[in-house]
Amino acid sequence: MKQLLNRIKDKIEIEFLKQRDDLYFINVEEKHIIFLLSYLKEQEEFTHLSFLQAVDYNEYNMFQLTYMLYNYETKVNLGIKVIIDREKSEMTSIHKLWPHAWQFQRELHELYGINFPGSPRVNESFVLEGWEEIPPMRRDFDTKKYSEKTFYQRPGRYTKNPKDYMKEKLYKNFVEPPKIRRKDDE
Amino acid sequence: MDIMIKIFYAIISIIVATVYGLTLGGIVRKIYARAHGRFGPPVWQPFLDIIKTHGKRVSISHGIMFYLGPVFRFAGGLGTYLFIPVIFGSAIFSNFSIAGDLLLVMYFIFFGQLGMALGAGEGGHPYSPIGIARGLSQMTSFEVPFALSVIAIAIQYNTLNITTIVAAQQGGITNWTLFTNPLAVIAAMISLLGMNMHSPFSIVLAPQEIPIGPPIEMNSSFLATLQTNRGLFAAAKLVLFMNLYFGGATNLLIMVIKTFLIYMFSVFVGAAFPRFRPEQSMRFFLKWPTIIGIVAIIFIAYF
Amino acid sequence: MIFALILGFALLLIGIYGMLSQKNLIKIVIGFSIVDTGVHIIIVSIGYLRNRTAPILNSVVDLGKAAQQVVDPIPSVLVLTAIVIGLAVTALMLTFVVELYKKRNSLSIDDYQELKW
Amino acid sequence: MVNPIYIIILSLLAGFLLSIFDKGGRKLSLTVFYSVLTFNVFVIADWFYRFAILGVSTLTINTAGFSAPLSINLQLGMLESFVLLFANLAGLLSAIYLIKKFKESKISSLILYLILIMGVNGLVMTRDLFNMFVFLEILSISTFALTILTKNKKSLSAGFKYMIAGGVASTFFLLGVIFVYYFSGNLNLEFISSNDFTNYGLIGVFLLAIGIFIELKPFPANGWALDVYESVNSGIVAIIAVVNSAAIIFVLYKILPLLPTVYLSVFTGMGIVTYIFSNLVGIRQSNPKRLLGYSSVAQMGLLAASLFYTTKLGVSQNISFLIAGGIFINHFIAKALLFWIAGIVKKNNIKDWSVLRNNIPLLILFGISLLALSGLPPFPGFWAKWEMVKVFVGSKYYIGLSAILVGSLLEAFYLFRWFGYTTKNKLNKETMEQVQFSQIFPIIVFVLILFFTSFWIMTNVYSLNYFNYLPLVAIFGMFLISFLRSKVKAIISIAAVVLYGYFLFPLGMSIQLLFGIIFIIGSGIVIISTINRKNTGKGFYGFLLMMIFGMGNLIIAESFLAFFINWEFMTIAAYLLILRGKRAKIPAIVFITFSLAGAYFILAGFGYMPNIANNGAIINTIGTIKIPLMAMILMIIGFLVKSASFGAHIWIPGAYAEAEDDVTPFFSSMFSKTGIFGIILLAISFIKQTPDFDLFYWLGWLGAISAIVGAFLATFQEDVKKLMAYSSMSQLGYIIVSISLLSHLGWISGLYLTLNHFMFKAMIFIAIAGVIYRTGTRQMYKMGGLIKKMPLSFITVLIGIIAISGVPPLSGFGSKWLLYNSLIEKGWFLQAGVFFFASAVSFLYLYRMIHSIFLGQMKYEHQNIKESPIWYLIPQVIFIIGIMAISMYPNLIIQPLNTIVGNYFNSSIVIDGYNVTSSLGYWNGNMVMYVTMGVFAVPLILLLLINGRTQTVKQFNIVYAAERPESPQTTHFAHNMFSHYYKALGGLTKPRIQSFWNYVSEGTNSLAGLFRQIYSGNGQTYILHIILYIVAIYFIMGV
Amino acid sequence: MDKKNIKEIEKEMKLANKGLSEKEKTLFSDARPKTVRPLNKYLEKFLNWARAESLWILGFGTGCGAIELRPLMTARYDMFRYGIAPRPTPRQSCVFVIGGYASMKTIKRIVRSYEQMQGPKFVIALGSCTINGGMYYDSYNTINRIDHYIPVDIYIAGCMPRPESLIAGFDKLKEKIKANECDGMNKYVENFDWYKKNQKRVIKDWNMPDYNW
Repeated sequence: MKQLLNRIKDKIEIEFLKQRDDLYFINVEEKHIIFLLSYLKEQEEFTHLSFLQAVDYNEYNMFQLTYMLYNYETKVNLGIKVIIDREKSEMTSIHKLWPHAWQFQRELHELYGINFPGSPRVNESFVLEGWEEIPPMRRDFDTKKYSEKTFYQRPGRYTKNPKDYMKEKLYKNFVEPPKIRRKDDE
Repeated sequence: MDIMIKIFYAIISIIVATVYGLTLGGIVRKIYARAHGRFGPPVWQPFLDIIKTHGKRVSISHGIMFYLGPVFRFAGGLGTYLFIPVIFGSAIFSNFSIAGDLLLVMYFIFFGQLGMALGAGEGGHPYSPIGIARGLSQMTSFEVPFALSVIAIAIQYNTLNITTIVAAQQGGITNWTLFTNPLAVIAAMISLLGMNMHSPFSIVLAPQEIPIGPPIEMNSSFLATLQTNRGLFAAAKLVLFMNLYFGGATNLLIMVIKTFLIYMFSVFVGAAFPRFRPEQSMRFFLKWPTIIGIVAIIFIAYF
Repeated sequence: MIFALILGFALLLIGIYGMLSQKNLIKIVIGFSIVDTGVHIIIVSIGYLRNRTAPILNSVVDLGKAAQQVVDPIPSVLVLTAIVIGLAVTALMLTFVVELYKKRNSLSIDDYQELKW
Repeated sequence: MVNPIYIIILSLLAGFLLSIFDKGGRKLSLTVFYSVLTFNVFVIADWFYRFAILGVSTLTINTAGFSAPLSINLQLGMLESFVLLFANLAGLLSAIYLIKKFKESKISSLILYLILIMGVNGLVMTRDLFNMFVFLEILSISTFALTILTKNKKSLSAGFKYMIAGGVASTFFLLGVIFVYYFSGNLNLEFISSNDFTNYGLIGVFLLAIGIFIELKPFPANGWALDVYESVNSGIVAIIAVVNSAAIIFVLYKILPLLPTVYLSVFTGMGIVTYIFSNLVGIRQSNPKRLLGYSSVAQMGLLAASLFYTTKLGVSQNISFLIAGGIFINHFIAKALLFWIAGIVKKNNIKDWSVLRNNIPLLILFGISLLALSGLPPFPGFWAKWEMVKVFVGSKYYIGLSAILVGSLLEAFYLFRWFGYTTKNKLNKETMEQVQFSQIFPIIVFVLILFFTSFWIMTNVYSLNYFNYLPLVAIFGMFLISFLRSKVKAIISIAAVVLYGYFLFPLGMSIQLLFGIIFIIGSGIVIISTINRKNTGKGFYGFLLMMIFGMGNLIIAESFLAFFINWEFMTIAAYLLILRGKRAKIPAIVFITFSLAGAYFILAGFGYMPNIANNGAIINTIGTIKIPLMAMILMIIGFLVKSASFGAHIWIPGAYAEAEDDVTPFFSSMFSKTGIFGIILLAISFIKQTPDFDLFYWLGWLGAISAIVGAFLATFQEDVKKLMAYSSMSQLGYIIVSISLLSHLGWISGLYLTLNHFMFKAMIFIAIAGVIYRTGTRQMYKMGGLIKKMPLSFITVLIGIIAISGVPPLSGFGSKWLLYNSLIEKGWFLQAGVFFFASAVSFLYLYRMIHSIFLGQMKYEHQNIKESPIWYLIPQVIFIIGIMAISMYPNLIIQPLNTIVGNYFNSSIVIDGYNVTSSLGYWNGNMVMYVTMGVFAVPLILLLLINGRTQTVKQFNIVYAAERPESPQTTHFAHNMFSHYYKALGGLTKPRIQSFWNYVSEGTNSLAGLFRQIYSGNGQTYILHIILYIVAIYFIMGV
Repeated sequence: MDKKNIKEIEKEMKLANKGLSEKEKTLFSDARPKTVRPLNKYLEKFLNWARAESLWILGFGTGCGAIELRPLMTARYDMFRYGIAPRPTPRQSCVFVIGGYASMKTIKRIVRSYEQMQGPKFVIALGSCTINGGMYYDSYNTINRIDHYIPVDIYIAGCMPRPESLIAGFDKLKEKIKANECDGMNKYVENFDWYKKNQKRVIKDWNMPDYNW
């Protein structure tokens, strides 16, 4: 694995993280991603694309995409993480490398609004037929508000704080425990 | 006046056969359930189903042919039944067998099939023609051993008249075609499996592949008509087989016993085997049963 | 007479051989001429009878016994006609050769086989 | 009463003087030129008139004041004048054809032309061997020189080859003359007899004969001739191919008495070899003139062979004249015509001949010439072939017979292919240049002569009954009124058919009546559907009537000849009708090839037939003769081809599918029945006379195989017309088997099936024609859901398929019942099993058809279409009424059939009221109908009562796994409907027969390709061919 | 009422089918469903009994409930003895079993299937999600109340309900049918416009006819 990383490092700049013996992550810049993926697929036998997913870092105004690759020979999972701009939210399509990637990309397009120009059927709706709001998996989308607005709430639903509820129902004579000193407090 | 009595008898005969056929259906479901280790629905469940489907308040139709499809089907069942003399020597159950012989019965079976195929076809659902295509092609293959067996019988008794064939089998169990011409009976019984469309050959309805096949668009009373016909038609087929191969019946009880046993044969086979693929089913019928049928003919005709 | 006959046939065969073996159009025509000549010799030799004179009715030949004294005149007549015809054919052939040469600038018969099959 | 010697003298004189006249202007010389040619024609015509009509005895002309053998003498008799008349006429006409050329060319070509004609005249008339040689050389030299008239490279080299080859041939001829003289001491044919030649002397005769024979361009020593044909100007080639050959063949005829018998047989063989191989090589040829060259060579071979053979056998002079003369005239006129037309069209590839479509009259003339050249009636070649086959069969010369028939087939094949290219290839923008009157005039004159001779032979030689002319009269009459609208013409046609039926069929209860109903009344009804045609439909009704009258005449034909010519008329008409289809090029050629092959089998079979008393239709008299087994087999093969039996079925899908939609009913329901009629014809004789071999048992098996294979093939078709075509094949298999049962019940079922098939197939095809007319496609999966738009057509098809499949209560069940009863009664059990299978398979294709067209999902583009036009509906309704009537009252048809068949067999069924009882079972059609109506009405009424609120919905309101259907195309299950069945049993439908015929055609093609390699184009090779040929013949004859 | 009036009324009875293109409108029926009154009392009672004893279910595996439906067929629970049988097509079934949460995508199919069933038809909704959204109450994609979109006869609570409770639910349904309390079909028709409004609020790309016959 080390050798592999070194080989990659010879070529491009990466950051590297080992999670488990069979799970590694690589951070890479957007411009290198296609090169890296093709290199891994063609030369290093990471022939399987397990998934492609996104994380919305609303605060930093970016999306993080993770390409999860798998090597059948060495049985190693390798996640390639790449940061893209949230405003622009566009990424090169990889359906030429893995044809089934179009499905992931279509999903990301619908749920995050990340565009993959050239990916087949990317504009077709996947789960949300006729969605009109901002993509729902973006963190600035308020799903509860949307639900209340769109669906009919059945009256009678109320929520309680479990702690208070338990206090009230089960431990009528509840005594506050003494505050335990912790390292963090200081 | 004579004809009125004839019609009256025919109505009685039809009702008996329908009730019997539907009950048989219920019994079969019970048997299947027991084979699975269940209780299964009550024996009268088919009647309930029919009443319920008739009791639907709304129905839809795709056009005239769709409307007439079940009618054709039921008419086919009725006609087939009416051209078979059910009980040997009985006036009530001789039906309209004076109109034609065995060939008429064999071809009248197609009347209902054709009408149903057209009706289902007009439904516009792609599964209907798929099911029909399968059904027709399976029919072409199981008709072959059956036809060969019928020819063998025609050679044996030198007639195609069902009443005469039954008459020739009277007077002892050894006179039955089953014992005088066993090969023909084997061929015919195998093709009966195909005709009844029980499990190894249930490629037409095939719930997992083409949900229910041809009648997929049939609803309400159309469906009820088809269900009624199912009972009647099953009874008609069994009576035909009984007449041709198992010595016929001289009273209702013997008829019931014999047809029940014949039916059990296909039921047991059906409960025991999984389903064929369409082409396997066709090849099967054109292989062994056909060879047996040919041998039966050669045996009867030349030895 | 036999000698002449053999000579005629020999010429015939030589001519045919020439026609078949030579590629040059003119040589083929010459071959044809040889064949012709051979045929003429054959004709003449067939008409020849030993110890007889030419079929000219002059003083040498007795008019009454002319039939026994002269050779058969008809082959000689025939050969004259045949020679004329042969000459005409040969001339025509040569015309063709000239025309062909004008058109194609070649005298090899192999160059004239675009018409086939 | 001009002495014919003046022809020679005047021609020679004019020839020499022409160059002088030419100084006075080309007009003068041309005037002289044409007046001499015209003079020749008139003189000879005058003489011909004297010999033929006045019966003047043969004229002998002595030259130089002495009589033969002291001087050369000429002879002009009937035959000479006949040949010369044609030769001079062709010379004149060809000169007219070439007038433009003559105006421009050097004077020498006029001179040469005149000399050539003079040579021909001399050659034909002279009786002196050496003089013959001289004229031959004159002819040759002028011909050689004339080839330069087309002054191009090709013609020069071709002329050179021609010269050397011709020179070698005439050298041998000269040698022959000398040797003949040597051994016989004489040069005059009158004074030479074959007795003069002992063993050694035969060499002279041999050389003489072979010299002439080589001039006739026998295969393979004929490459030079073909080059000439290909390259030289058409007008000249017409002369070379026609006039020269005529003269040479006449020379051959003159020296025939000298030849010993062994020579005759060898030369016959060589002629036949030439015929078959030239035609074989011809099928690879694409240059029209070279193609015609092959055909010419072949025809000369045939003519020579017929001359030799008839002489050898010593058949009566009339017949040998008919044979040789027929072939001669046929070849003479047709070939001249075709060469002239080729000169007008000026296309060097037969595939480019579609330009001829710009000039319809010329196209018609072209077609007539091709038909004549193919040896089809009524042209003279046909009669020659007819007699020739008789002679060949009579002398048991089977190899020659088969070779001639194969050769004819090959020839017909390439000629009809040519016609197909002409009529069907894509027409480019280019137009033909204006055709001059001088070019078209000779063609018209010759066509008129052709027709005149044809009619002369028909009336004077065979004295055929007047109704045999009807097909020709029909086509001619329709040609005259071709400017009318098609509706008017359709009505006239119906009237004609009705009149025809009225006058010709006062028939009793007989098979004739049944087929009369099918052919005549059926045609009358089906023609109604053609009223729908929009354009004037030029030619269509002519061909149609020709076919109908041809079919009708079969029934009342009084002799085998009448039967056969009507058979051929019918075939030609059918071919032309098929060819009218848009993409019918290939199907039409396949059809005509198979049909002609079948016809030749029948022809050969008729050759074997014993004579029949000429009193009444042969269907009634054929029982009195015993047909030899060989004839039976041959004719059955021929009839089976027509009824598309297994093995010869590959023509039907294409022909049925590509013929115009309203023509197909004629093919399926009537035309195919002619084969059945033929088989019945043979069977009648077979049952009246005790047979020694049960041929019909095997025919029965063939019918069974046709039935099952047809059904299988139909199942996997996407094209509705192909599907129905294969269905016809299957149904005809049923008919064949029931006819070949040769039992009472079998024949009843066969005739019942015939009538039934006629009705439902006509009905379905017309309904389908309507559907195709509206939808514009034949592919079934492109239709769908049309029941909503075309309910009447749907009902027709529904009734039709119920009738086909044999489901009670309609008439189809009756046929099935009769068929199985008769099969089991006869003891054909396994066949009965096969038929059960076939009839079950027929459900598959029938359902496929009706579902794919009428049920399922309607396409967007069909949402606004209407019901079929009324003219399509009228015949459908008539047929529906017919079918319902015989379904309801089967006695309407069973009773008469019982009577009809009772003429041939003892009755085996009992008809009691509506109850038909056979030895095996019984059937009461009337009661079945009532019971069916009853059992149908009961559930219907119940359903109407119980089923309260029924909402009729549209086609997309279906359960589609909770989705809505995307488009009708993806929802309509029609394409490749029986794929699972194909998986299971598709192996049976592998096109084995198709590949067999493909192999045959490819094999023939490659064989042709192989043989034509010998024509290397090298002059020396050609000389070598000649030499080797002579040597080979020499050894074969064993001189 | 003159003739013109009748025509206008008939026109009003037609559905607008705005979701379809002009070309497609001809392929779908545009008839408006009608209420059907029951027959006379005794006959209806008899029929209701038959309906209750022969329940043919259309299983709609929208969510996790689908997995709870399968054991019903097995020997352990054996629904057949109650006259319950699965049926593969909505045309022939009378009980619509909604197996769990319905998303925006599935509600469209649910509506379609429901409308394709022939009345009288009954609906059983499984699980909390169908009642009030359950644990997905605040999801952007889970329908909270099924009964705003189609009439529901029986809710079976639980997350997920066990097969036993399903059987109990069926029993309850039978009781209701026999008591003639299940008239969902007529309710749907009577409040057709209200249901449609609710449905269309959720189903944005309405590309089917307004009533799927």
